[in-house]
Amino acid sequence: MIDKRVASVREAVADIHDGATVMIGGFGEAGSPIELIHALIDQGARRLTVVSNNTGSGEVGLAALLKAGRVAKVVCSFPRTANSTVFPELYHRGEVELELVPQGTLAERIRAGGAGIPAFYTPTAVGTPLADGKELRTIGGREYVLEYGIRADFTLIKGRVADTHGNVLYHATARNFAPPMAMAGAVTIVQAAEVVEAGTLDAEAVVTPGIFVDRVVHVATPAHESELIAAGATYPPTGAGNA
Amino acid sequence: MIDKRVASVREAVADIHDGATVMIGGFGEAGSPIELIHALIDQGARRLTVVSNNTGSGEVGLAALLKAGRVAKVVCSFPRTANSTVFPELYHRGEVELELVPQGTLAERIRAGGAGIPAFYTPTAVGTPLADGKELRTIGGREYVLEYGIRADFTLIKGRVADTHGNVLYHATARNFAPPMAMAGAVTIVQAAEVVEAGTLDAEAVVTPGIFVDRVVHVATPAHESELIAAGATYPPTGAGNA
Amino acid sequence: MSAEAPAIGWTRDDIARRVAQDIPNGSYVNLGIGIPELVARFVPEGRTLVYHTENGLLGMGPSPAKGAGDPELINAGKRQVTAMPGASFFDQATSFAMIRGGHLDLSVLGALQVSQEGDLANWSTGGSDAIPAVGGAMDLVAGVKRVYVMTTHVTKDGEPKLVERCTYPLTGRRVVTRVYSDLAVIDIAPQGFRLVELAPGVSFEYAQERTGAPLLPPAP
Amino acid sequence: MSAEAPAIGWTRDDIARRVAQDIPNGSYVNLGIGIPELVARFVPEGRTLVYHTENGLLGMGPSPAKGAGDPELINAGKRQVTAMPGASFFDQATSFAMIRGGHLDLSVLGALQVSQEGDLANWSTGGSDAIPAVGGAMDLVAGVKRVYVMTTHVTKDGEPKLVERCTYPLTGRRVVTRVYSDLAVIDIAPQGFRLVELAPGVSFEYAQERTGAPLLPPAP
Repeated sequence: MIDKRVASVREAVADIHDGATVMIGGFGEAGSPIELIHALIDQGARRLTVVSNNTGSGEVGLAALLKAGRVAKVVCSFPRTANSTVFPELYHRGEVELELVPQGTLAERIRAGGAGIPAFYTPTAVGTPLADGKELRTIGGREYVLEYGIRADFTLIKGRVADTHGNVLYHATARNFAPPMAMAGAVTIVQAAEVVEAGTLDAEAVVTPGIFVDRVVHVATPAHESELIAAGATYPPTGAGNA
Repeated sequence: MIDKRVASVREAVADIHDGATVMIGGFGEAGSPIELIHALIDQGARRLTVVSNNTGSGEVGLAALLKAGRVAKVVCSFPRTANSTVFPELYHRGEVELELVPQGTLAERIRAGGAGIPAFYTPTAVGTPLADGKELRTIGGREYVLEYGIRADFTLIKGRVADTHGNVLYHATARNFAPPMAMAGAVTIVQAAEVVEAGTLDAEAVVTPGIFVDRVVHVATPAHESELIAAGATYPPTGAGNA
Repeated sequence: MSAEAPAIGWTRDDIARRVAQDIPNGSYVNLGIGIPELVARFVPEGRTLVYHTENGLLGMGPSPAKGAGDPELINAGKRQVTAMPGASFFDQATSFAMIRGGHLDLSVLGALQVSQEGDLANWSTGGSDAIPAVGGAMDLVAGVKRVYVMTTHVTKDGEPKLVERCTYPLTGRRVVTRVYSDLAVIDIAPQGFRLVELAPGVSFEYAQERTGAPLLPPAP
Repeated sequence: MSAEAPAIGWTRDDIARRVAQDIPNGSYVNLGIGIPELVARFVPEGRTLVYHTENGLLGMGPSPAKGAGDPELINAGKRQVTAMPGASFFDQATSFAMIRGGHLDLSVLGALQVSQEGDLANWSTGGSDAIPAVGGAMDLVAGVKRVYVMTTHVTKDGEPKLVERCTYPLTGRRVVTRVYSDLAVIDIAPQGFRLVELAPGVSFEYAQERTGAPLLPPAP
């Protein structure tokens, strides 16, 4: 009997330690596991290194984690977005470190980490400041830069459906970084709007096989970042913060 | 209007040139595109380099292509199988070159070729004869070997269903090498038991996106290697060969 | 002179229309965020292009009808889009395998500067105040078969954007195939900027004056 | 003495049963072609293991009923199998990402030789006549968290298979975790072969005589 379900987002993130590297799925708001991120804020882990494509919007989700001062370093490709104010302020005050990585190199480094490939060569960023100080190599007459795989202590992602074995399906462009991040996390935690018994999903259509997933938590109606922001929400809620 | 269908396997392989590198899907008989291979035998291209996990069984499919003397070199992980006599004979007579590659390294090299990654490091085969003469590098205290991506002039694979845009679904363990090979072929040719209009397949369930596929040919009832062998078949048929 | 409505030469829509003419039926195309997205509006009748958006969709369609949007069906500019018949969703590693592996036929991008050797600068002005952000731009220029740049010929301050050598941080080296500006269509040839076509009312001299490197006459 | 039915010690089934006892519930396991496949028959009641077959299936089930087989639903040994509830199919790059990336808990493999440092030789006798063939063996030993070897303690000719140093070509260096033979269970410890358990009727001296390197007594 295999059952990777945990009862709550709180329980799902309980053991994330100070100083952990945490991969967080999402491209913009699509695929952002907001409820897991909010649980991580409540949990209190500090000095995190966050690997995520963006840095969140408004003061919910990823931006709220940054705002709460829990993140020491961000590894991402695009730390600016509409409604993005938290990261720029922290960055300008020197309170968060940034490792800027081209989006495709970021995806490939994560996939490499998950696939046991410690390093690879890529043409991306050759001749640009993002290859400064990196090892170059000419292969077949073209120049490439050496990039290293990335792994994480924990990965937080959002699925549409997951089963008790940890198999996951996604929704539209919310898939984005979740499959490679699921591979690269020592502990991969999935929040899914629907959780079903093993055997329910079509084995041909599974996107993330269960071997890459450690915990599944049911979040029936996940919030959308843009809707929270439009409603003026923050996390923690201002009322709660003042209480 | 995009329509990647071609009328016949003969037309699909017509431009494969002498000396071409051809990737051929399949693990054992599962996923072997027998009808495309037989069309390639009829077409006559010579001095081929074939990248495929095995070397075929009996005297049909991949083994028949070898038997016909069309293959100068094989890149594969396991050139022996039950009922495999053609390759061993050619190999012992020195009539075919063999590049033996661990199966996972072969898969990753093909995937790298398709993904624009010219080379990568892997722990597989370090300390074994298959790493002899290859570049080693210590990363994070562990030793790795440098392996290069592989691309092909043509890729021949078998799908269960393909649409007119070249999107492909597979059947069970017939999937094996087809998705990475589809990425690594300059021209990728799919034989599919069912061919449908674009828009018929679920965009979430597509395994090989159409961008990786150039030609789709309908082979309604593909033969299974084991059944051909059990029936005593050869290709070309013995009768035809004597006619 | 406003970049939005140049005194003479092509409008943005004109440029987009001109780019669209050069894209063959069946091409796999990635349109950069912003102005390059206009190209999709001007594809000639009878041609079907397949749009790739690097956040994980091939076969991207136009914006949804009002109220029919899905906050998790978006493009690389984080705007809501739709999926066309024949579309597929995939993860970021696969999406950038398409880009890096040379599977896309064309990318149309904006520019801060383009050099006569085809270097492109379009992600950063190098200012120490700005938050650096690169997204998929470096991957696109390194991997896609042809890179078209859509840009005003000069900056708002009248400075040439086509230059001998880029002064802004590069996005990629020797990556641009062709530039479509409000004044001209210009190829990056082995010898430098080679004129392909002038906008109506624009003379060779007028374009040359506004170009920061020699403009070569059209190939015979 | 026949390898199939040793005079004393464990039978193949006994060894497989002994291996199965050591595999925790929920483990992701790859069983090598041949003898290691026996392990699946002896998994203790109440434990569920998930079997990976490197040709592209997680959640492999037993052979199909007669006549219900599918020539394209096979395992790495190219025999027909089934898929269990919770199974998934995937391509070879993904399958070996599972292996190389350390996602599998255990691989059980056969051996020609195992050295006291945990080197494994199991793919080639190095004969110049043989067609070399490696399959996924080198990937498995390089990537899977624990590698158990199931083997007769000696060859058909009575030569030790547990040796100081392998003379056959290696599959991997320092990769074996534990050896299950017909005579004993032996860990690869930092100091060498460390006895864990002897088969019934087998003495320490009997096992040592048939081992090509010092056998260390069980850890206290």
